[in-house]
Amino acid sequence: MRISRDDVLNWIRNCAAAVADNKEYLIQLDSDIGDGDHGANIHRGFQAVLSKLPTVADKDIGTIFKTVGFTLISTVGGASGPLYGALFMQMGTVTAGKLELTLADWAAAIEAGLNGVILRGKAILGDKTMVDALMPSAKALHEASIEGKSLPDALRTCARAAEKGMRNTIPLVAKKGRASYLGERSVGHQDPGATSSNLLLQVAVRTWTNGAS
Amino acid sequence: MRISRDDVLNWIRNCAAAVADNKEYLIQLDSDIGDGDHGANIHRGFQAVLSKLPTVADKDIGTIFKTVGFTLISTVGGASGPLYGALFMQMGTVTAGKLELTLADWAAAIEAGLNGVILRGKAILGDKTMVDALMPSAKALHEASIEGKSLPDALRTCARAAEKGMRNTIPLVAKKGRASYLGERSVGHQDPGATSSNLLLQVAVRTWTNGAS
Amino acid sequence: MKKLINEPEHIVYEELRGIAAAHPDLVEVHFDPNYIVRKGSPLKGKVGIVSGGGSGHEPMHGGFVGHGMLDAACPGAVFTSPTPDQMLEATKGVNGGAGVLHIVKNYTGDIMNFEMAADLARDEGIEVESVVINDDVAVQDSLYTAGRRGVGATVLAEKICGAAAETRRSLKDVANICRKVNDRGRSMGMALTSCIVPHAGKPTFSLAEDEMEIGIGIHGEPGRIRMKLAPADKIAEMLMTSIISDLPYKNGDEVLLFVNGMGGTPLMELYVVYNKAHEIAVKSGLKVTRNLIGSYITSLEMAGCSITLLKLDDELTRLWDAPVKTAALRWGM
Amino acid sequence: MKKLINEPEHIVYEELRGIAAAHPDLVEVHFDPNYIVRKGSPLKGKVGIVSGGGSGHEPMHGGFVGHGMLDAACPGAVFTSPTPDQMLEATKGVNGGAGVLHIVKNYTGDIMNFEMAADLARDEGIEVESVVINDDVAVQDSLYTAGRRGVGATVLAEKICGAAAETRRSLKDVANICRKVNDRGRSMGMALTSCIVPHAGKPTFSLAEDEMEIGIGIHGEPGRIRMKLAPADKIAEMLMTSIISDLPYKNGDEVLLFVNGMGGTPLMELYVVYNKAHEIAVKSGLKVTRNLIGSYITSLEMAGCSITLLKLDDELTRLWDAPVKTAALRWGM
Ligand SMILES: Nc1ncnc2c1ncn2[C@@H]1O[C@H](COP(=O)(O)OP(=O)(O)O)[C@@H](O)[C@H]1O
Ligand SMILES: Nc1ncnc2c1ncn2[C@@H]1O[C@H](COP(=O)(O)OP(=O)(O)O)[C@@H](O)[C@H]1O
Ligand SMILES: [Mg+2]
Ligand SMILES: [Mg+2]
Ligand SMILES: [Mg+2]
Ligand SMILES: [Mg+2]
Repeated sequence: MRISRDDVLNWIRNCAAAVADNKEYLIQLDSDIGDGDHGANIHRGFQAVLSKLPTVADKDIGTIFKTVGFTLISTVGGASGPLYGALFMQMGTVTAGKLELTLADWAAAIEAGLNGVILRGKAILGDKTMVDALMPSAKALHEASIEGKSLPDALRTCARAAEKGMRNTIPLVAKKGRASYLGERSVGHQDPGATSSNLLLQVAVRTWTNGAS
Repeated sequence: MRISRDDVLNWIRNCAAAVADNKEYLIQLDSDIGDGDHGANIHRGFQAVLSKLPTVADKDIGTIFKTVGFTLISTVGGASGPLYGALFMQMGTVTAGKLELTLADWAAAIEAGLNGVILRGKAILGDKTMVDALMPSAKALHEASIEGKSLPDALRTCARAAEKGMRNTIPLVAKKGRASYLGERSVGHQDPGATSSNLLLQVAVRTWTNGAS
Repeated sequence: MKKLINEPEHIVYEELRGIAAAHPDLVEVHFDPNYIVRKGSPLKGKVGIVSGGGSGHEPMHGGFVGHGMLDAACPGAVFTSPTPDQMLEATKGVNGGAGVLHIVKNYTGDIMNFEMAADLARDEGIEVESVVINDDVAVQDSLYTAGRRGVGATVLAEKICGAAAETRRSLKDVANICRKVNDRGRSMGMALTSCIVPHAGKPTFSLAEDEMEIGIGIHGEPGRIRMKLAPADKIAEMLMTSIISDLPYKNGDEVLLFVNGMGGTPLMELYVVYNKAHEIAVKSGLKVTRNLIGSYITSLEMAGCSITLLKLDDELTRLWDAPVKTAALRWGM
Repeated sequence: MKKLINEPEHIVYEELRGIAAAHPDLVEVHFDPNYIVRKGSPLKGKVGIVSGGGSGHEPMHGGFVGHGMLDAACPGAVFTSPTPDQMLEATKGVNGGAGVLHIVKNYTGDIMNFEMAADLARDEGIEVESVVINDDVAVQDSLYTAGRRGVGATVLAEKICGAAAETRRSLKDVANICRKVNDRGRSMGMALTSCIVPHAGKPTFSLAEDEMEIGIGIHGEPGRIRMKLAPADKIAEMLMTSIISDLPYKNGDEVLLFVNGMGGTPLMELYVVYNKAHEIAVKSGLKVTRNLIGSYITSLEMAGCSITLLKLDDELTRLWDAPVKTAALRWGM
């Protein structure tokens, strides 16, 4: 029960498709408490990733993730560009040289990615950012891995944690990013970045519980 | 059956009141085929006339008309300022020195005023301007005066002619003024200047058939 | 009505007070009658240049008073020609003995009010020449209309004549240069939205979300044709085609290309339009040697643009390049 | 969505092409990565000044590239910070050996992207200083927010630092002057209408006919408070009171008063606001010795305004007055 390189490539492609499908939704969320570009930003980024992917499809998973990260950095812009960039770059660092991933590898990758996001953006849990979706997800994967859960089970637990973390942003007052300017007026809205982060983890379940597992 | 100086002063005051009442209506008409200021323009002018009037209330009718004309010229602006200015200035010229007006005097005043408007604006009948209301009115007064009609009858005939002239502008294509830029699109709208001219002549009936006559 | 105003009746007065407070180094603002005059006027031996028109077109004309452009501007009520007493006082205030040029946009009201002012000024012994600007190709035939409106070329004429007057050219010369600009300049405009005349309080015309007006003037008057909203490139093409075919401009002509915003359209979009307009000019064999991009002759908060082409020659280019120092147009000093 | 555009995805590209076609005498436009660089860059021995940010704020920053202001501007997608490769290439392109100053508006995205670019540039041996502009008094406390946004003072900092760099001041000096402008500048903005982000296609927020937002930024983000529409004088008072009480400005201080339009508000209304803002400044004991009025830092077609006050001293006044030659700000040359 491993995640192969092809699985990784499929996940990234499916992420691009899911982002495209949710572009308007993410724009709407970002219009409510931000500047209305989040959907367009990461869509632009993942489109660039799609066209870059063939050039590294035969490389190790670490290289693939780093390429994704680097591409996002140079095409997304805004706050989410460097943050998603950091996520994938760090995922790439801890998976360097690998051609397949165990559950423990995947958990380590997400944890490293999360740390990259925190290092760049300095948000803590509860600031109403993507960290609120990523941190519980990383935790869930880590625990599932220790508990020896199956990969599909772990992915599902992780996705549930991501979704819960995303929903938890609704009642929060934003403390970081553009939504923080709104103060109390940010309450009652779901964070766009947490929403896109959740999306990536939902796609992992969808992709890998029909395929590799 | 004469028009006294007080009658003249009352007419002018009532004109100011009628213009104030019809300001929005005239703005609306001018918005449809012009630039939406006619009501505001002549309202501004007649308000200035109202505050100027006391300084000439003891002068001859010619002086009063000329003062109205001069005041309109320096406060109305736009196309209607010089045109209504010319109307009253010429009315003043032919009534110079008079302290009361016969029907013939009034007919001559309106005719002179009309000629002043034509000289300045160079519009002919059917160009969809105030001339379309003023020319039939002048003609009606002239004929009523020759036919020896009573002043009230003459004023009523004149007012009917003015109203008819005003309504006749509706199907016309404008050839002068701002509405001419619209070409065929000016068809179906009543000319604002013809409407305000008609108003002045309707006020004359109202003022002088309850008062002097 | 969403505007930064207090009472609609006070808007021109408060604007003029704002101009007086902002630019005491450039202009003096007179009230009752209202006019804006260049600091230090009259300049002995210099032809005075006076323009004016309704307010709501800012920065035209008040923003163009200063060295190398206008000596005085007469602002009327919003979209309403000023009254003759304003132009008379302004004319007297800038007459340095070399006569005064009136630059008049072709609108019935402007024409008549300036005419009366010129007559009155002549009665007082001031030599006055008037040049009427009528560059709007959207209005076709003066037999059936009040004639072509004066629009974008007015800005160019004021700059160029101002430069000529600065070098102490005679009144006759400056007036002839003004006529030359008018003869060689053509414009056309379009609107995405109507404007709201403050005292009217609602849009002069209404356009559906998917409609636009082509061939508008600068007073919120409806245009010649209402059309489905088109991409910027198509709009640029419609305007440029009408303009180029009207003069006609010839292969190899040097031109000034002026893309103007109507007041509610941001600079970003004007550059998108400029991009295509420039491309069309070049494809048509014109050499765009000068340009101007910005909101210089506006129609309150209307969204939209106009394009003006001016055929240049050495004299006009030199005068365009000459130093100018006004609130809204400034270079070389 | 009523805009002069073609495809929303092409707006920045087409705008940049328009700028390239319009101002070949002032700038060069590079694509992939996108940046606008001053003609003739790099200037040996001169500190290079680079700024950038999302598009939709024009003329900032591209309109400020030229003599006496910016050496390069990096435009992102609409309202989206540019990416590090843009700033890296721009920094390399303007490095004349004296180092490069990054003027960064305080937004999470701008900060992070510029930070990465500065690191990369330093890796290539270029000395880089970054100054973050955060002058928006509408945002109160960086403990609970991403900190005050960078708004109007950015324009003033770019002009003033540009002048300092032009006299070959050192990177450290120019950076310190930039910090001084930021320390002494305060701004606040308001909106009458929302703007429409092109790829979103509808207003970012919606305001009723009788509502306005106070304390907005420049990205169409909602403000701090939604209020009933108020007269211009009241709006000027709200903004000025917040600004003046924040610094605090002292009796007798010389200030630059900058009344800025958000993109959809015509100049006429800005002068109405200026009129009151100037009056309030004077009543508060401030001496308005310089000013700027116009749409310089915008938010697409948003209607509204912002006010910026900058406390001047002799050095800042001299640098403000120094010649500048850019597409959007020009004097003295
Ligand atoms: N400091 C931060 N740390 C983590 N995430 C952040 C931070 N600032 C912003 N974000 C995330 O970025 C998202 C917004 O991204 P996007 O709209 O693309 O960029 P921008 O805010 O520059 O327009 C937010 O919803 C939030 O989840
Ligand atoms: N040449 C003209 N001769 C006679 N009347 C004219 C002429 N031009 C315009 N008008 C009249 O003026 C009216 C418009 O006046 P107004 O709206 O006050 O001025 P403007 O057209 O300058 O905005 C028109 O409805 C028309 O009746
Ligand atoms: Mg955003
Ligand atoms: Mg009118
Ligand atoms: Mg008018
Ligand atoms: Mg953004």
